[in-house]
Amino acid sequence: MHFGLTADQELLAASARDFLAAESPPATVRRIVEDDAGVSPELNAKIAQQGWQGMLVPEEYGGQGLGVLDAAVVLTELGRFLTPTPFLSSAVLATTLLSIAASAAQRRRWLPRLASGEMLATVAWLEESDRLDPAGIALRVRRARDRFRLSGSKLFVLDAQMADLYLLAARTAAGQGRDGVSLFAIPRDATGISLTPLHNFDRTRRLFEMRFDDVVVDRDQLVGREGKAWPHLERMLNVACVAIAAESQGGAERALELAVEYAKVREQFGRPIGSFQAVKHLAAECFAEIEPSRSLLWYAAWAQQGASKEASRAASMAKARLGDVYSRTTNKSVQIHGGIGFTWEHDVHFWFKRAKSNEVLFGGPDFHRERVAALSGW
Amino acid sequence: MHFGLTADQELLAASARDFLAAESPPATVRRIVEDDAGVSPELNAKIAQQGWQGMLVPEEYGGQGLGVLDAAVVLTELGRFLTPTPFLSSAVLATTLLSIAASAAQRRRWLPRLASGEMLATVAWLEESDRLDPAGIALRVRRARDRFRLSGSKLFVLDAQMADLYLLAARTAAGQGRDGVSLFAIPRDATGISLTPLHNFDRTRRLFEMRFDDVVVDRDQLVGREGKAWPHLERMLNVACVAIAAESQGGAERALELAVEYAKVREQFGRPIGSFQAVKHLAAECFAEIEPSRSLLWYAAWAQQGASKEASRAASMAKARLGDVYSRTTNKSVQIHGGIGFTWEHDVHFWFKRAKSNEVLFGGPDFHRERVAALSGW
Amino acid sequence: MDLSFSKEDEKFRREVRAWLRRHLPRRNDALEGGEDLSYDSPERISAAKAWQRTVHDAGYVAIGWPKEFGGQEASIERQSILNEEMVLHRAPGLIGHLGLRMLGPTLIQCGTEAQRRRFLPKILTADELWCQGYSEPGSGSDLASLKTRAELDGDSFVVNGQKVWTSTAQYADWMFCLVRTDPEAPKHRGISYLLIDMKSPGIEVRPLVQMTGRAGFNEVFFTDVRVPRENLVGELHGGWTVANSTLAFERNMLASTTRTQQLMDDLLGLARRRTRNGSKVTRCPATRQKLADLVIRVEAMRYHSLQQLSDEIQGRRGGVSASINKLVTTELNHDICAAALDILGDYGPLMGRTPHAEDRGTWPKDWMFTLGMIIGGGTSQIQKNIISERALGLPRGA
Amino acid sequence: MDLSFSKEDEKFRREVRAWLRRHLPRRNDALEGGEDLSYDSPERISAAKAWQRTVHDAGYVAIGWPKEFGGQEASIERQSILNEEMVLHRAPGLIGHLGLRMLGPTLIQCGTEAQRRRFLPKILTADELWCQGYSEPGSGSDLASLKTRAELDGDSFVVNGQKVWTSTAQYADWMFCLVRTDPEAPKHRGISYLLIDMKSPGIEVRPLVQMTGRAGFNEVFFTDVRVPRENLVGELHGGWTVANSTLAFERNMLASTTRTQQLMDDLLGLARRRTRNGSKVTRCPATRQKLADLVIRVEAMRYHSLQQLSDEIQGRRGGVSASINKLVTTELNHDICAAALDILGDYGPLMGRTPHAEDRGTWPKDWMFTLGMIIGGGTSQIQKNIISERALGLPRGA
Repeated sequence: MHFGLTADQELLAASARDFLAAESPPATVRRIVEDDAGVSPELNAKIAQQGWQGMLVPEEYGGQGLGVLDAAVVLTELGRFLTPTPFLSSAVLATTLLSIAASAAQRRRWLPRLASGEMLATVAWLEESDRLDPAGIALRVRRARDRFRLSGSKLFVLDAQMADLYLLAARTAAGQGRDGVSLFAIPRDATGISLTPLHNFDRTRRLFEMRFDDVVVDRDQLVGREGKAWPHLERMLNVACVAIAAESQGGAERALELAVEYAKVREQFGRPIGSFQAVKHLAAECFAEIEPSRSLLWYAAWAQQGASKEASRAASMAKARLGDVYSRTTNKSVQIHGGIGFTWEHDVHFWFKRAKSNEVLFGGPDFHRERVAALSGW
Repeated sequence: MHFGLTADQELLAASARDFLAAESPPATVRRIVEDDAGVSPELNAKIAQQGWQGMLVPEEYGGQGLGVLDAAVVLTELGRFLTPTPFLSSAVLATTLLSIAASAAQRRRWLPRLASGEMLATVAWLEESDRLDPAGIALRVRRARDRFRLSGSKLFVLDAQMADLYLLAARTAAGQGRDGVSLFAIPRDATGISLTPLHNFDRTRRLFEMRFDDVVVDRDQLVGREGKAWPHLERMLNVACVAIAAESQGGAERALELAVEYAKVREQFGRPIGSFQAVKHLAAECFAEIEPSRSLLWYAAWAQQGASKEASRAASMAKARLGDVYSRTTNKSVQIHGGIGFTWEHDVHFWFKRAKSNEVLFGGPDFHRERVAALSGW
Repeated sequence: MDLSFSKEDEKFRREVRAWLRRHLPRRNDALEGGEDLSYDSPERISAAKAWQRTVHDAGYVAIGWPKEFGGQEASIERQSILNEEMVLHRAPGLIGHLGLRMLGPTLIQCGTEAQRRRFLPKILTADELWCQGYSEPGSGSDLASLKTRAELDGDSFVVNGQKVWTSTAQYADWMFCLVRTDPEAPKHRGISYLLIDMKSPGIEVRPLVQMTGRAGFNEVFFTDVRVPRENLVGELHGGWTVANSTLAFERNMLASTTRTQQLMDDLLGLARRRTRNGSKVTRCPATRQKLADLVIRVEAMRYHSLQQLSDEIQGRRGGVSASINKLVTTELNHDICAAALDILGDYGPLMGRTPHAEDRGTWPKDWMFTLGMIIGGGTSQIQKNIISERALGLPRGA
Repeated sequence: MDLSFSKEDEKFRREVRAWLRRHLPRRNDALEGGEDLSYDSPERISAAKAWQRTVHDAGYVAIGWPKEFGGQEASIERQSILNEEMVLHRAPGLIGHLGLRMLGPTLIQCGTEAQRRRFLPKILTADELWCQGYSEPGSGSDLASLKTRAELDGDSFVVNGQKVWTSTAQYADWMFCLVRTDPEAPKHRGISYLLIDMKSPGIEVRPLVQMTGRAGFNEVFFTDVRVPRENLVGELHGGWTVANSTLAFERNMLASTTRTQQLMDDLLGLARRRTRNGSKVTRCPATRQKLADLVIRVEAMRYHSLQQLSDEIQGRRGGVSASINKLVTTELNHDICAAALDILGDYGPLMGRTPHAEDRGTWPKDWMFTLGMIIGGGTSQIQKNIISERALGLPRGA
């Protein structure tokens, strides 16, 4: 009976925290946030040197072969520091999808390069309908002899500006159900692809619209069996939930710390505002939500190795809960900061916005609560 | 432009408050609460002497011919003092129903006696399904030559132990819709009626199961047109919503007062607990909900004279809002009282229970919010 | 209860409506921006000044002011009708509102004849814009602890210190300002109320960018700024009284709840338009519950404002109604915007005029701005302190 | 992460289960009552004593205690397994729990050899029942301000004063009690810890009826009650330390969240069974949202308890975990009961065994009882103070 991190995982957490404190302090985050492209190749390279991009890549493909809980440990720290880097999109989501769906040849082709950070990938899933169920994938890919052709668009594609490979979910057969959903790996330089940045308020994370104008796709770019990609996407969705919950856990911890630090020094009416019961209780309420949510997160990460229904249920629980907790914590943190918390100059608004962005990414709390209800059989 | 009570209504409120402070202090309420039957004939007689029982009865039938807002003024005070008396059941609900549904002959027969308090009436609506829509009325009345016969039961009948006349909603034709719902006035002494008290925790208000065992009903006991009673019930439902909201307004005001009075004198850590910000803010939050809810209540009472859709919408808004506000206020009031608030000996629990009982009576907040949504056309 | 206005007042309402239909600027980018209309370019400022002048020419600026100072001594009813119609027609706000709502009434009550003659006319026409110099870095909720010093030196005060959260300072011509003139006195007693020309040497304005990305307020630094003694309003060291005794000549009870109602209408419009997870938003029972709850809270505040208006017409005092309005309305506005983001899902965080941003990205911006409104102008916590002490009589304590 | 127990521990769990299947009282009214099982009749008390004796005979009482005092020095894992299984099987609680959880460990740590020999065996067998005399009318959250006086007079203390909220005092044989022995000393330093025979002359117990209608706790009045000096535990004037230094020998982290989980299961059972407004409760999307939210909060606390258990096994300190558990679990329990009342509609307020009361009327009773639990044992506000000061390091201030 051991509920918690292993010694290795604790070491990983501590070293990640030290590394990010040095390499991704608020000033660095701010620089990337205010950068047009929102990319720091230097930071990405340093992170790749840590081996994090290959964390989930099986050892045979040059990765560390670690599990979702290990990734969650790193994501908690990335969330704490709001580090703008394509870890989630490439090292977690695209890597997970390729690992479970791709052929051995495809894995050999891409995974080692993803593991080293030499290449980045991202997943293009959502469309205008903003639906995470099979009906949300409506983009039609048509066969043209031994190739595929597609036209249409995808929305809310993470880190598309730096990805070298897009994992595209699309329909190879008519319908709205699970069957007929296929996955394609499309290189950045394919003819007919265009990107439009979406100006989301969380500038630590960039989203794009991708348009496909009669893009031609070769047969060997089909990932997994034609029409059978939905279960893979659903499994990736679970990992995404855990990953974003982990980021939110770290972010919520930091947002509360910021508020507490501020409340200890800021004085009003001749004493620190942190001595006023109203402020103390706001902070205590946050703490009493954040501590149990960490346990839920760890459980959900750990459960990804098990049966798919419990993995889904636990992932949705963590995603729903951390979505609420992170948003509530940052809202209270801004309020504890008072006017200064409303300025661009102070850092706390970055967490406030990230909380909302994490809350909606890959399904909001109500979507995941409904999923928990359905998976619970009621 | 005048939003508020008239001078007459303000006078009514003040005199009702003085009267009830004298005649229905906590000790009196406690005595009735702890009484098996839950009735005080003396108190009821004194209230009848105030003319309140005839408040809504048209002047031609010996009443005062006042409106719903006037009744709401009195109900606010009755709710403030938790006075256990059949004002709601007889003077408001049954009187409203008879006034709008009954024939002139029936009105002449019953209204003067209701107005004087010489007779009490109550409405039997809900059944086991606990539904407030037409389908909730399933009790079947069958015609037997020129009479009606019925068997079955009604639930949650208010003040049935003291009513002389029951206004029964039942079906005279098969179906689940609005058509086929009829209203019957059944005297207390009709053969085949039996009452079972339901032990609801709010002892200031008694509820009963009524069983009808082949009760025979004469034709002249049919109130209004056969099968066409639903619109009358719906109008009465609106009045019930406003009435209960008014009680809740008075109750919430008093529950907050009790907490504030206690917080001013109870000391902990060497000072009144009302000087602690946590307590102050709880109380302020209650106050900031209670004040606007009074305006909503007055508007809803006033709107009962107007178009039926706005009357329904306003009534449901007041019922939903006051249901939440009263329950929240009493919960906080108990918490501000601490341990003493959890004892039978202290009075605050009577308001706490009444709040929940008011919240569910004639539809809980979610039912009425859904009704608001439907009536708003979305 | 009688929710109708008199025939004359209803005629006035029709006149206002007719005027608005003729004069309301059509789709004008310079005068739009959701909750948070900021005057962040010369074009916006001059468009806004022009709008105030148009309204003034029609006689609709400061109608509650005494006639001798350019007002019409309009009844509370008419002020409310005018303000309500302005909001209902989504008319742009008046850029000179700080002068109109704050300084003007103060001068009418506490100013000298010379001050009134000098300043009031240009407040009405927006020829001079004002900003408010109250808050300081060390004194937020505890305003009276302000530290900006003003020392009398001959015929003028010499001002040193810093103000913060000074919205509009970047383009205002003048500032009305609280300064400490007697550091020895108890904190409420050593404060004076000064009018400071923003072009005076020694004033530096540094914009503070808001979390929304807009430059809404500023820090203002004073280094040996000389202010003529004649710009003192009220008694020397009596500034706290001056700042707090100002009666409002504009009744805005309805305007703020009307705005909330409008925001609610916008939310309902959004809900009717959008689908979520494949079905219409308004068909989702959980969302219907949430929307109905918001509608009910909005309408309760609406009727509460009507009641306050009515009480005031009857000469009844408002008690802590301002605190209740501030507390409830700002939180409602924020909750409405938050509900919009919930409905928008992944579209929620899309700002500005990016493709796919709904309602031109006003929801996420207003969601942030309304959080700022909860904090600004006395945080919710301060309002709860006020309510618990003044309305409920709980001890000040801690 | 490894959520399994060792083979030996799982064997222990199977043994406990097998034992429970054999010995658990079948449907026994004297031992049932939802959250709020009160011993309000001689039948209930003797049934409950018999149950504790049965558990004791099986060796399952106080298994964490040192062997020399009648325990088994069982590991934290086994204590948790035992407690969890008891709750999972809805076994009645142990009537002697105050002796077992509070006084026993105190005597083991701070008592004299004579005190241990005298009292511990009868705590284990429930031959003597204990009540706790801490709270007083004037000292609720501020316990250390207690005023009940004990003066040394020869070989005995003479006790005068009053205790309140003394649950079980109406049938307890003994009370462990905090009294003031030095009124001059700072408030934490003049308190002593006494063991008082409830049959002593001068003790009067007055029952306090709870809002649920049950007599759960009491007031206890002391008039010149003589207590032999040998019944002092720890140092004279050192009672505050004694009361606070007691290490728990029973680990209950899991038991309370298991109980919460069980309450949640009951709620889900209710939801599956009932219809509301004509359709199945579990088909209503708004209710599904509410239920799922509760399930998620319950499971988060469940995993948090497992983590606390695991931390303790590894020898890590709990920090403020007791406060978090108290705060979160009591509010969750109340929210679960409130959700049940929402589902029940008009049936919600029906108590006891009245016709039509669902689940024998336990929901409304537990709804009240769980509100009491939020207040009792350190209100939520006190827990928030503790968390903000001890975990977050915010100043005590006010």
